[in-house]
Amino acid sequence: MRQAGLGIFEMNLGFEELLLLASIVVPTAVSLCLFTGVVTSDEAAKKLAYVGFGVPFVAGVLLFLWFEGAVGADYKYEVLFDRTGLQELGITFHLGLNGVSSPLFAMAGFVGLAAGLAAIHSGAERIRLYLALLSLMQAGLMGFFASVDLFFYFLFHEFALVPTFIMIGLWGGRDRRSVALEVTIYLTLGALVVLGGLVALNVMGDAEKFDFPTLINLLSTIPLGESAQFKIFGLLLLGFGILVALFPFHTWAPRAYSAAPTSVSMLHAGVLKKFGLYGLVQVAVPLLPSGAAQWSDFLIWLALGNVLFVGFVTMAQNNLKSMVGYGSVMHMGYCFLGVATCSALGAGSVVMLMAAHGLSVALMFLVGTFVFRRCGTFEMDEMGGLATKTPVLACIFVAAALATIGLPGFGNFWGEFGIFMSLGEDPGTRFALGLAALGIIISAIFGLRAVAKVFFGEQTEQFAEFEKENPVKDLSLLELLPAGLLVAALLLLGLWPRTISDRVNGEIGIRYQAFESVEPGGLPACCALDADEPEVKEAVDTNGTSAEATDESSKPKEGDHD
Amino acid sequence: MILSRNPVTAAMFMILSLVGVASLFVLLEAFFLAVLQVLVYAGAVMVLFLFIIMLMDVGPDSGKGAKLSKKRILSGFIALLGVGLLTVLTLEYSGVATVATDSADHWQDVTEETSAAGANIVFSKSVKSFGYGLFTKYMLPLQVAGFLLLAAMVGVIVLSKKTDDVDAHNKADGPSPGTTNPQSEEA
Amino acid sequence: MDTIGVQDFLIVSVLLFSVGFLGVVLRRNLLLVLMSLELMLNAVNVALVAFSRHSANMDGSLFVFFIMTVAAAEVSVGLALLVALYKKRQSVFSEHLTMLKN
Amino acid sequence: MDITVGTLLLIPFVSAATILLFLRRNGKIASYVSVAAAGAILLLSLQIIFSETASSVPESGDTIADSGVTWLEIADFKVVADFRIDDPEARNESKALLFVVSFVGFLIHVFSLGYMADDAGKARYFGGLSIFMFSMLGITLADNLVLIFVFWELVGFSSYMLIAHYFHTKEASDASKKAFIVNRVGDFGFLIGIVLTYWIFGTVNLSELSQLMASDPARATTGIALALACGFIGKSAQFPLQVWLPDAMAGPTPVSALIHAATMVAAGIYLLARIDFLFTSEALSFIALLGAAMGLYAGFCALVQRDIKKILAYSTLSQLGYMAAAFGLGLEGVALFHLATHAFFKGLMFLGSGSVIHSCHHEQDIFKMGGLRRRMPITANTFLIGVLAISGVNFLSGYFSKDAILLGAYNLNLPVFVVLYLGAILTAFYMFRLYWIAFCGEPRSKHVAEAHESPSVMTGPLVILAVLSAFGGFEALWPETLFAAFHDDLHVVHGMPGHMWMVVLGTFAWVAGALGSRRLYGQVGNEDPLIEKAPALFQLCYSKLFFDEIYNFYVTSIQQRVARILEVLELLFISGLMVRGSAGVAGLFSLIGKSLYLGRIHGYAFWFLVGTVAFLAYAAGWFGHF
Repeated sequence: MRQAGLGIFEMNLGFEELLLLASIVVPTAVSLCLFTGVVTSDEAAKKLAYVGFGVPFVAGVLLFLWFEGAVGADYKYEVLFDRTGLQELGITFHLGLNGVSSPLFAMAGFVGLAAGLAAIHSGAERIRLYLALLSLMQAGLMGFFASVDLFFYFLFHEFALVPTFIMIGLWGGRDRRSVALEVTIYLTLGALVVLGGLVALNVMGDAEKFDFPTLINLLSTIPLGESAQFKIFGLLLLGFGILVALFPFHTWAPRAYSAAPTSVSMLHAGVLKKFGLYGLVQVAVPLLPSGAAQWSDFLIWLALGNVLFVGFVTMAQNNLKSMVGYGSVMHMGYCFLGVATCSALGAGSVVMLMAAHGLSVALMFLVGTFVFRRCGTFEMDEMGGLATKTPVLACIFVAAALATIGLPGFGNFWGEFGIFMSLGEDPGTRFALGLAALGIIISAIFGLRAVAKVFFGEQTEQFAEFEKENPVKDLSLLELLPAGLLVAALLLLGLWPRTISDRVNGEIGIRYQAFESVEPGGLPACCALDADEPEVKEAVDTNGTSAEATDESSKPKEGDHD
Repeated sequence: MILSRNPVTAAMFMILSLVGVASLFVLLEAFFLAVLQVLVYAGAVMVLFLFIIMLMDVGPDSGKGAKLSKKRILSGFIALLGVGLLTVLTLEYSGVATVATDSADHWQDVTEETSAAGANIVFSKSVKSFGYGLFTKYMLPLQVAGFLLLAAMVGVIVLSKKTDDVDAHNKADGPSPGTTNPQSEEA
Repeated sequence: MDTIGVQDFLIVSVLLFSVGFLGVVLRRNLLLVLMSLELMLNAVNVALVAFSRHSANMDGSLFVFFIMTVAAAEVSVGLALLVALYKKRQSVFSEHLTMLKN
Repeated sequence: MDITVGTLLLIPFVSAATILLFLRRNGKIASYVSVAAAGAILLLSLQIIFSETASSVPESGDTIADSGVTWLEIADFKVVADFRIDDPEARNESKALLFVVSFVGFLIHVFSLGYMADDAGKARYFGGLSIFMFSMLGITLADNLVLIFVFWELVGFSSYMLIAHYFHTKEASDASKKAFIVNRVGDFGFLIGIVLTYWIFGTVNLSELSQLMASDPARATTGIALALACGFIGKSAQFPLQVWLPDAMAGPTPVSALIHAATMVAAGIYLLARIDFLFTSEALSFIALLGAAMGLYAGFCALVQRDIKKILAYSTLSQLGYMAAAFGLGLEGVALFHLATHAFFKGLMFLGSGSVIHSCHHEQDIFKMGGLRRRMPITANTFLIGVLAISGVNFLSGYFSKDAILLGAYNLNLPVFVVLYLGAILTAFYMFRLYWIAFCGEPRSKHVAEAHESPSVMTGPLVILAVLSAFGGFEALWPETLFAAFHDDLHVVHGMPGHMWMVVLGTFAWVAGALGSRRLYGQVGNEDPLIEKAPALFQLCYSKLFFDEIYNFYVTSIQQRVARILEVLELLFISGLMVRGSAGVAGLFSLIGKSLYLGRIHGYAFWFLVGTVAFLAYAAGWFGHF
């Protein structure tokens, strides 16, 4: 890596670098202005908030479009600031994007703008404070995807997390106090464990700098011992698992999402929750390949718990918002499955699914709120027949539901499909393929059930009564804008998945190359049929006849999984 | 001392025991400390105590709390047990500490001169060695102790002044129920 | 034991300490509690001086000096607090002073 | 990807996008856009079918792999959007289906102009049709299992959207949900099959796969074949996933004609034909038995239905069973041939029923119709041609295709033949029953008595389809490129013994069916005469072997209950015991700690004592030395 320079900034900041910096600085500045009371009128605050959410969006999109594969541990648009006061500990302020983070960075900009627009027009009380906290959150979200340094990666996450707690506590819905408390304790605990894991990684690796390229250079040449990897990965998995709502630690998520104000749910479920998965894909698995492989079997079972157990629980939900909350937890299970396969395909698909899921779940929460405004309730049993009155809303809701279900044409499909593919790659995980694929039925059931209950059929009496006092109108342009933004992004990912996959592929391919070479030799624990793997792969690649013998030997086993 | 009902009597017994301690110091040839003990404790501190006793006009313990309730007997019993345990332990500990060197009864000769070997200042009868120790090795603690005294002085002044204010405030407000001190209600 | 040893001083010290402690525990009058505390400090002083003399080291005696200083400060502040308390509560009995609870 | 193929797919896509984005409130323009798109598709596909360049196939495997646009690439998984008009076996399966889809699709678009003229959701309807055309063409042209799966899901979606057209009725709402979910169950197996295929054979490209299998047929496995066949079972509504198709009749009738009779459900057969090389003999005979059983079962169900569309729906199920049986016997050319003829006559009958329903003010109960032959002569006569064709009346299209299946079964698998033959008699029986009851006799309700012939925009397609239903069986009338798909297998059957015997049996089947039903249903009232004559049979058929009940029981009593139980478990154990429990433990410690703070000086003094004692005890070595 580069040595610390004399100037404050290591390199000349070009326009791209400034844009990257601005995507974090501008929302922070907006937030500060709103906090300190520089802006006194609500109108001006809203205008300022447009800037606060617009700049990250523009930065995200532009940097994403301009991005051309940075290779390996190299980042693009680097901003390096050495004099943090903590440089003795190896902590530097280092921003940059690579193939994995740039799509997620763009996604954060998208969801942020949509959530910001929704917040600006939400008519919440104390709107200035609300916007201040939300734009602080946005700054944190942009920040952790753009951080190269692991310390700032974590710090920005906390930046985003703390406003979440406050906003749930202040603007939340039903029993917000207890929910805010539960979420705070849960997530702080998770973050603490993550921090422990990251520090352990740094200390055990004996790295002089706390940033990712240093670590990967170091650990790819001298990997940590097996048991150290096992322990550190376990720590990171536990921490990230809590933050992403892995199966037994997921109970905070549906409660939080159903209590939180819409914009917070959008940002948290859509972007902030991806922190953990991003950490696993970008940091934990490539740095600790053998640790990941040792945990993989266990992780698969937990992830199946997410898909099946939480999936079934989702089917039992009658409250639209908690259904969306549970549904998002369920789909996190797919992401964990992709991580658990410890393969480039799995990891790449996880990134695709993360981006698409972030958009779709934000959209789901958004349209859920639109429905709430029209029906006055989140209870699906009390709704019905809304489609006759609000065709556009129905259209977008159906699009959101179908995206969640994983219909081709929406980005989610490619992510899920890739993860299924990665599960099928290794004969040892094919049982998981069979079980996980049940999820496509489960999500279809609850998604369509919601559509049918809310929009189809006849109007219920409660709704008819509510409507007498509150005439139902279709989406206004202000409401349509954020929703349309998200739908368009989802469709783009679905119709041309290479917008993401090309960028991800370049990065993941290199990142997991080292990994793949470690796995088959070092680890008997991962799966019994590992020995066959290299040959099977060869058969796939060359499509030759040499590998047919091995294929035949594994054939009878395939039949069992059907 | 601790058994007497009347605080004044107790204070007198206290002075007696303090003087006794001073005599022990003399026995140990720490004359300066003995003088200090008498001056500071028996002289200043106990006089302060007696002043306060008289100022507050505290009579002998009386009322129902004065009687030996079961609870108090029990607590006294436990305290005795604890103290006994403490004694046994101390003796055992001192046994462990001193018998090991086999010099429990061996007293070294004491000189008049102030001498020091490195950081170790040799015990002597002279006041000079006190001064030497205080202003060399224990310079910083001495300063801190001085500062502590200053702080205590300021604290005492503030305390007595503040309570006056509170009193004046209470009196000025009169007996209106809204402003009565909530803590006294609690009590 | 024909001569007086360190152990004998220690016994005196422990007894003084015990008497002080019993005073702290058993008496309800805070003035007496404060006095008992002084007694305990004195007990410690005795032990310290004894050890100091025994090991021919000035440090113990110097500590006694500091203990006396601190004790004096403590007594003055303690008594001031007591007076303030008395003015508020009209009592110096410990069972009346339970505002720390809850 | 060929430019023309790209354009072909782009036309309906653009049409759908335009309609959904801009023409939502403008149903009339939307309908014209959609119909124009369908017309353009027809022209373009005819051009593709008959152009020679498209059929010139690159022979070597490398060029096949490199053709097409890479759609997605992550690590060693690559999705190539490769579309191909025909496969290397040069059987032109895709051309045949392309013709059926674009031709029948266009006619149904035209018909819809009349049928949906007064519908409020016209734009939505035509947008949906365009999406459907897009995805159906996608299935037809895709040369890659992943791609097929993508379009497979999309047809499922458009079917969902169109079934839910009358979403304000509970029936349509439930039916659409059911259709999508049941299809998903099938897709679940299909998906697993695709993933396994990819990793075991190393490719999902059909051309490559077929070359691979041709070089080593022993690599086929029953497991993968059956997993892939799950897709067919879901989409073509075969056992045990047949429940969604009759319910899907809640959608508009032209949709039923296009999606749920002529094309989408037949896509399952097409899929099987495309992946035939992956099937082992066990898998094939399983499919054959499945299909034969469906042929008979659906016939019995159709026997007692009152709703004109449901009768046709069960008949579709039954005919799909025939196709599956033909495929299972190894005669996929015959299956495809039947697919084509079935598309004609079933499309015809559905459109005919649409015409009837349209003019009878959405009356669908055949026992309330009657005498329509006089009021709607064109509809009735074309419908009759359809009935004759499906019953296998000699020298009509159904005769050639169905009797080819029967003859094949007779020679290859006798039990399948027996079942299919019984099904054939039943087919004639219930189809004529429909005709007798609905079109003959006297009108039995007010609306029907006032019915009049539909406008020419609706009768036109009927006539064209009737012509095709009548003459579609003659090989000479088919262009060679199209018939190539059927040619080989038909000639195999042609070479089989027992022709005359088959003609006699076939003729007997339809004559018996027609006369039997005439006897039973020649004069009917408002009730089904079968209820009195054979109550046990009626009840048995009416119950449809309790499939719906079993599924309902599963959904309401098992699935919902399990979901509830799991929710309670989650609230009780995970949220309650683990999360709250750990909070409780922390709280307990805090309570213990709090209890030490009595607020009395004496209490603290005791703790002081305890601490001192413990410290001294430690120093004295009571706890052992460290």
